[in-house]
Amino acid sequence: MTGNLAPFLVFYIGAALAALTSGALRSALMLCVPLAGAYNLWTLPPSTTLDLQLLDYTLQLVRADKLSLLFAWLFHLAAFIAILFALHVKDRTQAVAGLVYAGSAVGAVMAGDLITLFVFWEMLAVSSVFFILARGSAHSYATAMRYLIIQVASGVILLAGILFHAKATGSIAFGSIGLPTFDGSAAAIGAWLILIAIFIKAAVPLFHNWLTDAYPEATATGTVFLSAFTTKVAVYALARGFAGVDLLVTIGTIMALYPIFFAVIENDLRRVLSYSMMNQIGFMIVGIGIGTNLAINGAVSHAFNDVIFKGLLFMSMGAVLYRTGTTKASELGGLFRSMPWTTTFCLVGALSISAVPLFSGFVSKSMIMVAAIEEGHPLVWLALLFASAGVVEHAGIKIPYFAFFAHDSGQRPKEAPLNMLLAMGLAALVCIFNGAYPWILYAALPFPVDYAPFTFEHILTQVQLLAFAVLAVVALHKSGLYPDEIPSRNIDAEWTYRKALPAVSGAVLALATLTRRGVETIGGKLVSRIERELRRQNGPEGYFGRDWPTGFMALWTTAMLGAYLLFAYL
Amino acid sequence: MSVLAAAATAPSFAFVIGDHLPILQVIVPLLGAVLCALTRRGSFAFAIAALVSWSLLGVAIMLLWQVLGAAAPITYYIGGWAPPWGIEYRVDALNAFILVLVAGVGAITIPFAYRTVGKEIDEDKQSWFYALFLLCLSGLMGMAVTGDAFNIFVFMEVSSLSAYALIAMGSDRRALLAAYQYLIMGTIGATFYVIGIGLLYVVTGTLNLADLATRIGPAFGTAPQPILAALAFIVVGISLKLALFPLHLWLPNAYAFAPTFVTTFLAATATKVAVYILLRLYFTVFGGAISLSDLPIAEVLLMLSIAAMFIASILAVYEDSVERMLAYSSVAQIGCITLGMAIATRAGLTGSIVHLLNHAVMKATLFMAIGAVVYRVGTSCMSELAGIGRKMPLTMGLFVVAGLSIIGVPGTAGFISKWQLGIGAVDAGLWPLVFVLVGSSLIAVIYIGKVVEVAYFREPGDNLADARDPPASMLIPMALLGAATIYFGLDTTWSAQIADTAAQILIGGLK
Amino acid sequence: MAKGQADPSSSLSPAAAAAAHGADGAKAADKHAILGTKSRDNIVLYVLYAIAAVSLIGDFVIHRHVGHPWEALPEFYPLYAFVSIIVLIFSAKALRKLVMRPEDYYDD
Amino acid sequence: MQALQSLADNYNYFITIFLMVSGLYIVIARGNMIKKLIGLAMFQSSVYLLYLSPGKIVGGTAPVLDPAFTVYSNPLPHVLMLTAIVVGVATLALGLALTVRIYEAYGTVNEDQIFARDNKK
Repeated sequence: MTGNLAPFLVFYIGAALAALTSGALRSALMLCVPLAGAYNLWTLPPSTTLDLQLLDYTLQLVRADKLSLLFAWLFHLAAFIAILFALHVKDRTQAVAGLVYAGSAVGAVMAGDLITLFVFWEMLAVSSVFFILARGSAHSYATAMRYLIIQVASGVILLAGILFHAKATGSIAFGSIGLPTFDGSAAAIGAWLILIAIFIKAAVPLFHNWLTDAYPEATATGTVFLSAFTTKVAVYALARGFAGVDLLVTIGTIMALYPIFFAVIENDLRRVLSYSMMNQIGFMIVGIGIGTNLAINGAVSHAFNDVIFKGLLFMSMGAVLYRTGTTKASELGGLFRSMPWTTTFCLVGALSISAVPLFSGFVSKSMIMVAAIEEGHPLVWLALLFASAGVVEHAGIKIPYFAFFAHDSGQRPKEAPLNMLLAMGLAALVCIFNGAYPWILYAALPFPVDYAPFTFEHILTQVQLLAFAVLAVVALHKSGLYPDEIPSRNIDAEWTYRKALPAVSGAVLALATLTRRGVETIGGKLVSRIERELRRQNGPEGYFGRDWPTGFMALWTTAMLGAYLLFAYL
Repeated sequence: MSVLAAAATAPSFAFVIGDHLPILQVIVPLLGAVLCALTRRGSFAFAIAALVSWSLLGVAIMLLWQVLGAAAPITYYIGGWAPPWGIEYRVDALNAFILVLVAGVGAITIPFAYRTVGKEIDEDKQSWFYALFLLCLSGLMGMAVTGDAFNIFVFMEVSSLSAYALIAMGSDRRALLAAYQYLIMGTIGATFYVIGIGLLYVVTGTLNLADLATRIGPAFGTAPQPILAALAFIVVGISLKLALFPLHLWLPNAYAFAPTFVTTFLAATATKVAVYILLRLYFTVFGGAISLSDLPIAEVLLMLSIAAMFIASILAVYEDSVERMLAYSSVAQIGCITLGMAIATRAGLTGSIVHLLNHAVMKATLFMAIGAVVYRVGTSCMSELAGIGRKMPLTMGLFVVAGLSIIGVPGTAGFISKWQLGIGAVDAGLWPLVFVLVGSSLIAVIYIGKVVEVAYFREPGDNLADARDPPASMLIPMALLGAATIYFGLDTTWSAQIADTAAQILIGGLK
Repeated sequence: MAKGQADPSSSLSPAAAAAAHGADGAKAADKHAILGTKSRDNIVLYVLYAIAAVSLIGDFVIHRHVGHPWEALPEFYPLYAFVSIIVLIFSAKALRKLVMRPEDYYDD
Repeated sequence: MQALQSLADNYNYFITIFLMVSGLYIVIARGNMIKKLIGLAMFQSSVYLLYLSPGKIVGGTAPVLDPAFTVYSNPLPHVLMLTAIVVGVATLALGLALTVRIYEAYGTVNEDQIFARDNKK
């Protein structure tokens, strides 16, 4: 590490400096952090490692190989774009949190061992929650707490898994873990726990609700940060530890399909994007599960592109939120008149995510599709085709259509601020560049790329797919069969813990207290009730917490002695 | 004996001192206490106490050095009487480790006493205070160093009696009640212990620990029940002393109302020495002679440890007084230590022993930090400490560092302990315990998080107008132990490795 | 607050509504046109139709490397995409019956 | 009959146990702090008996070497109990001193009333 800092340290130092400065100085400084980080990364000698001895283990704080470096570069780029996008925000907490968050993501993907990974895993959770808190409403506070609990729980499960894994293998190095059949051995428990922890972070269906819950609740700029890092660290972790695990093909397919139905009927456009994000991660997980060089390359490059085009879409919605105060489709429409640049950038993002040739999604997603069919997963391939059509519908058409076109809502907000436009412009540029000239991206992939994206065949296939998907949408529109945007809330798996669980436990509690006012309806009430119960028993005045007379203590002691003596004489 | 033999061939001064290190551990603070009692000025007494503590640490480190270099335990015969008739001091890696721990905490925290004692204790009582402190120190060192069961009792009472008096010196009147309760419970505990030892003496005719270990076995064959009864008495008696849940009820008030320095010192040392005694008797004395499964001690200990880790942690969450919160956290952490004991494998015991050290270091830091807050603000109630993190940045910064260690964040000492205990649990096939460890850490996140939230995310109130970091004499001990919290989280040469050696000694003697 | 299920008359999409009101004159059409004026909308639509038509022909011009037997079927991709969207939209509408709740469903 | 015989033979142990249990009972059941201390002292006294009675050998003398005697009592328990008595006295003294201070601070030596007074504050 001659003369170089550990890459995450650049961000952490930047965060410390951002905490001490303010105003334009801080803005300038924050922009410099990812640039300095990039320089540091550029000059990092190849296959650098930074080791630390702990107990019988070697911690590898930094491991630079092709896979980790690609993600590190991605996160530097994403951090720069997100910081630029948020440059007008004068909130110290968000500034510091953003840098710590980005640094933790860099640290996580460059961690060579599982304990270091765990540390950054939790740092990601703790630092990112500030973007949701910063919204400042009671609603966002509750959301933030739910988010934090789930994220920290993921870390805790990871740690437990690491412990088993370390015990079984004697090593904490983060390499390929694989998934042995579950036979109750430490190795199997460890692998499954680690996998579950990653699934939570990757928002795999039924573990996903923190994402669709929290991302639409964050600040206009916060969601851009959030969308870039957490789930992609999980994708990285899967690629590193579980490449070629068959289960992932199934899970990824489900993940690509499940959210598209919700995306069609969701009214909040940032929540639509959250579902869309799950869908894209589904594609990546399929690629990782297939596990061939081509599939992994596809998954990783798609992660790279997704961060940029999904960030671009979130930025355009952030700009809309910033100017109009809402991202609900039912309240928007016709904004292209006064926000032409934002509209244009949003369209670039939409074209990219739809995998239109010459835009970035095309060069990466098709690799996964080809791998799926070549490795003999025909059903998966068909499902992914279906999901691709769905992407066109909800991300390619729905997002730009309802925000910027559709019927005129009469709103004429100002164009987004310059820094936002610059950030979106940069992201759009990257989308087009990677789409038209993917060779630099391909060169950075973990395996040598033997894949030609721009064959007539690929382009034709994609154009047919896209054109007729769009045609179908138009036809449905014209015939009035397309579902309207309705201000509503669609329940999803979170219903289980926000409604069903409280209702069930509420019922149980209601039995105990008989005449409580019916079954509790919301999670907050349940939590407060459990809390009250705990406090009643454990608070300073509670059973265990209160002061006890000496005689009582002596009685306990005697009882314990009596119990032991009984055992001794029995 | 090897050391004595070496001394005979080369009778230089250094070697003479080197021969008598074990007894110095007790004699030096005892004489210091007498000297303190004779002085009439608090600052003189402080100087004596500081000198004694520091030299004691030196002696303890030398002793540890000797032990680690020696093949067999170092023995020392009081008055030249050979055991089992005379009293033997017997030092191996385990109790040398404990000695360094106790002396180290004493030496590092003693500067902290100067200001707090000056503020909390009347001038005319200060020299008594230091005398009592040195007595307590001497008692704790004596418990750790001696190899004689009855001698343990004597030193236990020396340390306990002085601790009761020290706690009673707290400024709140509730300190008196806390001291009284502690006195009753402590005496019951010690008496149980001495009853157990008495029963052992009746059946074996010896009080020397090493001798007991060899004689219990044959005696068990003829009369098993008195020995099991003795084990029961001893375990319960010491459980009281180490505040094993649910025998911990005396502890929160004793820690909350004692003078700040006393809380810090006792929290870091008293319960740890009690744990050592339990380890020593349970594993070396009984474990070497009888099968430990004759009494369900491990099972009971396991259940109580789990209960402690959860219930005491939840109690901590609901405390408004940070001192009481930390006291409950101590009960929970002692649960972690006894958990490793209940696992009773080499890895589990290593976890226990290393957590003795790590918990002492981090809890002393926490109690000193909050003591500094009390020194400046006059209260440890969270409701009155909003924004304290901005007013006392260094103090609360150290609080957070030690708090992270309580949670078990990697890079801090707490992580090493939890990890080691977790490995021990998986090793022994008790893998659900991993979730217990992790779960109690999650609760620790909440109670430490509450303090952080109050300290950093709220605007300071008017009552904190002149709060600022304490003087260097308080800050430096805090910083030293705070740094140690990090150091022991990164380098385990002096913690986990010695703990492993000690665990081997304990496990090695098992029948 | 609950709007319940959309009744058929209000479920007309803006585009469909624009078509229905087309006779009201240019100004009304402008308000409902997606791109400001009806003619711009139409240009976009015509371009789309053109691309679709050309791509249909493409199947007979360009040789496709077949990985799955269905790929060999003529116009497999266009058909699959078209049907996918129809299936998707109708399933989503059905899903709505199951999961749609008032906006303040989770609120206190 | 045999039970009675063993009772008579081991009367010293039964006295020990009686003292022990009643001492503990007083500690548990009495709210008055001085009574508690008395109970504690009884409890400790039982230990003295526990140690001394096996040490005494019937017909044995004090362990002073003299050619006229061959049976000696075991001196060690006596020595130990001297120490224990000192400890007991110190404990009792400290406990009583604390009680005096508590009385000064609270105006009562009843634990329940003390709790009541603290909670009112």
